[in-house]
Amino acid sequence: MSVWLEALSWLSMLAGSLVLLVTGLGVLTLPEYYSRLHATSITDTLGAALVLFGLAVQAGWSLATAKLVMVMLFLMITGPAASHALVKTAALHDLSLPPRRRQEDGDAGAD
Amino acid sequence: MTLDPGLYNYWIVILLMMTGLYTVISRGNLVKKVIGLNVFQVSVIMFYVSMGKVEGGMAPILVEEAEAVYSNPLPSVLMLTAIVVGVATTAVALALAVRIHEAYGTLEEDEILEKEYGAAGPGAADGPVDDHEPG
Amino acid sequence: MLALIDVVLLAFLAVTAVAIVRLRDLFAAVMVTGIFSLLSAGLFTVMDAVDVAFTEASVGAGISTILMLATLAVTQDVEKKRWRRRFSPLALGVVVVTGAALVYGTSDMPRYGDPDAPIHHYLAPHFLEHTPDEINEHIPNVVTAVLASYRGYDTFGETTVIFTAAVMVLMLLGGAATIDRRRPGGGRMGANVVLRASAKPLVPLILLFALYVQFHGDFGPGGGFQAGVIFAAGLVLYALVYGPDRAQAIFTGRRLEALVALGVLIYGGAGVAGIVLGGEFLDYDLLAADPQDGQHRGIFLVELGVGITVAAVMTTLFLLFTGRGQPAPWEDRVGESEGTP
Amino acid sequence: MRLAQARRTGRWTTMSLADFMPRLFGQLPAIQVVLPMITAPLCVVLHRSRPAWTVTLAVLWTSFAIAVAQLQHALAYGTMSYHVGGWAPPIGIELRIGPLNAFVLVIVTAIAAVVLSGCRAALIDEVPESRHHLFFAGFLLCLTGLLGMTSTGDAFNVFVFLEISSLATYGLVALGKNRRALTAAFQYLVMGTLGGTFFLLGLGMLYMVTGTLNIIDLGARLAALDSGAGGVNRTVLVALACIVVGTGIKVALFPLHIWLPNAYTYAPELVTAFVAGASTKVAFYVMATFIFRIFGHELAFGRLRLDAALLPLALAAMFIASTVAIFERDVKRLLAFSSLAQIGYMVLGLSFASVAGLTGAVVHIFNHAVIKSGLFLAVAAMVITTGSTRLDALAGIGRRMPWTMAAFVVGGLGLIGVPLTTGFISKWYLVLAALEAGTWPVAVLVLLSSLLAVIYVWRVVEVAYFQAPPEDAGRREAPLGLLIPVWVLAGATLYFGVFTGATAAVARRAAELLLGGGL
Repeated sequence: MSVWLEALSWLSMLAGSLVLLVTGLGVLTLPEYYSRLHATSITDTLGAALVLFGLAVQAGWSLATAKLVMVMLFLMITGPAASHALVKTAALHDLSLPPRRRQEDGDAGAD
Repeated sequence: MTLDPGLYNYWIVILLMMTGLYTVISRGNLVKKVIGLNVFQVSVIMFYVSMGKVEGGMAPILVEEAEAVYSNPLPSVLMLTAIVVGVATTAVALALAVRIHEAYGTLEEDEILEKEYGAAGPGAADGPVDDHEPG
Repeated sequence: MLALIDVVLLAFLAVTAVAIVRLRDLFAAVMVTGIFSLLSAGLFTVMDAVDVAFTEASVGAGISTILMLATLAVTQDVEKKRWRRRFSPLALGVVVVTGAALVYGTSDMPRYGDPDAPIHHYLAPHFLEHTPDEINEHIPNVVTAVLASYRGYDTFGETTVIFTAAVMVLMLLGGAATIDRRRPGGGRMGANVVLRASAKPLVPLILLFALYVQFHGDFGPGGGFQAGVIFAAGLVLYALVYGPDRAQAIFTGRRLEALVALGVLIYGGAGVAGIVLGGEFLDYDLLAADPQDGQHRGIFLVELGVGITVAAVMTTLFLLFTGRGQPAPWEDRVGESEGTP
Repeated sequence: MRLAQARRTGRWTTMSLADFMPRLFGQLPAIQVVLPMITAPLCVVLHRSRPAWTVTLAVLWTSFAIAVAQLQHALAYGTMSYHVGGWAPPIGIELRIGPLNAFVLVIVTAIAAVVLSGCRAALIDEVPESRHHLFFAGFLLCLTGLLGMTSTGDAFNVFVFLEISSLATYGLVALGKNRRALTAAFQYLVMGTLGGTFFLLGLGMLYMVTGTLNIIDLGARLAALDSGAGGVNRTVLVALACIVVGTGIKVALFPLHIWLPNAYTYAPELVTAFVAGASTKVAFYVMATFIFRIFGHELAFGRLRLDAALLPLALAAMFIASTVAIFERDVKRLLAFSSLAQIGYMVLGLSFASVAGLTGAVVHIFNHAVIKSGLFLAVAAMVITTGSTRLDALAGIGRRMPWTMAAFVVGGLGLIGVPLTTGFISKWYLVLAALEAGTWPVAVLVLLSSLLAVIYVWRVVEVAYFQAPPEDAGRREAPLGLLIPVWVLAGATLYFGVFTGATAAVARRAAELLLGGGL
């Protein structure tokens, strides 16, 4: 494998790991449900895709790559759908923004 | 008694086992007990799988190389069975929990005892009271 | 490198285990249990037990979690606060003593990964060396060979265990629910267009993958049990998105019961065939003119039986648990199918 | 290693009946377990109550016949080994039928067949008709598990079948009418699963140091492993502890018994009659097999001093449980605590680790199974008439149901250990063993605990015969379908108490085999 491909693969995997780390931090630090979902939804799309791409480059043209591509496709369909379902369910159950934030919004509206 | 640091895997597995056991004994919530049982069982599975590992070995799927070192297949076989036993037990336990919740309206052990025996506790048990028909 | 992954996974496992004990929100505890199972599946892969890892991932992180969530949906999802019970000295005492005894027991154990441990020198070499000539040279997965042939009787027992669970849950939850506890918002998933659109292509793909796992088990990790669980997962997804009613229109209670029994009967039949043909129970050598073909055929049949039973049982369990919140659709279905000759 | 080549030569030749019979006979160990195992799914498919019941009953009596045939064979020709799948042990799984487990098989199948014969009369009230087929399937599965545990020669296989029978029992217990049956079943499930998992853990440690799972092979390799080093292998020691705790929960050994009273009390009477007669007995058999065949008498009792742990527990069970039984106000609960005490006798016999002690324990497996199942079946009959198991509801039952109550009294006398009932010989051997071991206080304690049994049995008798029945209650004997099984068991209690030769001889043979390293 050429050095360039090797570098590409490692870069991709490292970037993916970074995204995963950041999204993990995001879930911990962001204040409420909807904004946390922003963080998590990136995990299974961008983060996973970058890592899988890196692995696929490592594997070269083989059966493993085909399987990795399948996994990626699967995640691309299920991840966003799951995020969507979560938001939709939250909305159906009238989960609103936390009180403090809403009050500020309300104040702003009153002005 | 000397403890070889090469046994660390088993120690952590024992720690996990004991966490499961502690959950089962100390928690009064029935679902929590089931979770504890699960953790306990998975840890025992981990114990078996740990002993099957051979350093530098690979999964026991035969390849063409003559020099290949394989890990032990037998613990894997046994543990496949154990996992199935685990999920079967979980299913029955949860079914019981659902029925208990329907009969008592709670999953908490002490609330069930209170509803059944009153404040006096289980010591005041009399004979069966036929007040509940199976669904 | 592997040792590092091993240590990191073990540390994660310890953290999740502690979280499981401490979490009072049962929903969260169940999800963390799923994570615990997934992490252990990762650990099993590191320890070369790929079949176990596959099963643990599909069962522990998949079906068990779904069953627990279904239970929470029809019961309660928060553990009640009881301060006096939060810490139990008695339980801690029992656990510490037991743990200390077990650690004492480890002191005479062979080191982790030790290639000289007794278990690697007694039965295992026989399985590894003789699977190609005693079973079939085209079955490189030794775990499948041992599971289905050398220890086929255990696996028949395992199939019966899962069958027993189905019979017991049917007995417990098959009747009408005593109270209607249907939650608001439940079952409204079906109205979600995005979910329907994304699930539609996935369900057939999942079922296809299940078949691949079923028939590829001889060559790589997989087999009847994993395949059955994945097949059931496809059906569960269908039932979740399109509503249990539509799933039950295809799989009525009576049909599922028959399928649950069918798998066990296939397995038992393959075993009894051995007796009828003049050998022992579960002797596959006699199922074909050539013993190797016979072994292959036997393993195929047996895995098929396991797959059918497991898929049917898992689907049954899911429908029973989720059907519990509604006024007894199960009993009605059984009644209907009984009524029509 | 394989016999396949030799076997295959005569493969397609037509077999004459003379060839066929011995071959069929050789297959009996597998058929014994597989028959109920395959009938269970058939019951589910049949789906209707009556056909399912007919098939189940036919299978149960066939199983009993097979078990008797196997016992005769084992007594005449010694232990028989069956290689499942044609794989010779320790590579494959072996079924091993010797005098001891053939005896246990006979007990279990007999109890199952007799209990289920009387079942339809009592079952109608207990379980809705639409789920009868599931009940029969569950019953067969429970039996399958017990038979599998008893007949296998592979340690891990014991675990698999243990779980089959346990799972089936949890479900069957939960069928009780009272909602407490559900909590009792749950408690049983939690404890049973912990027991099973500890058993599995102990087994893992044994496997780890020996590399094998076959019971005989384990025993041989453990002995070889141990002879070299001076000290006891610590892993083996902890494995023994795990296995004793694991099986101890299933046996309901004294401090691990808390699941038993509730489970027996709130389960449907038929289930209690079967479980009380069969389950704990098989668990006890497993415990004894593991202790004597794997660890060996010399290691377990000579160096690990297991008797020092078991003897006090057995005595505590005998006295505490009997005392509690005296104060119970529910007849099922009373009998449940009496079971705990009787289990104490069996463990006591085990802890002597002598021929007399083990003979007493094995004979008591048989005796207690017959007596307790009979008593619980009699209670099932009473419930049909009175609708309750509380002692005060049984007032004057001796006059209302004279036959049933007479059978109950026979069983009660057996529990006490009156001469000419089966209970007598087991106590005789236990006292003998205690005197042999030079611990005469234990012998005295055995006799004293029998006095406690007199008191709790008398309490039921007093209520039944010396209290007036309720005003409106007429004489209403149990249906014949139930009365016959009750009297079969009561008759057995008397018959085997008078003609003690057969059971005692089998038990003695089994005890000698266990102590002799067990081949």
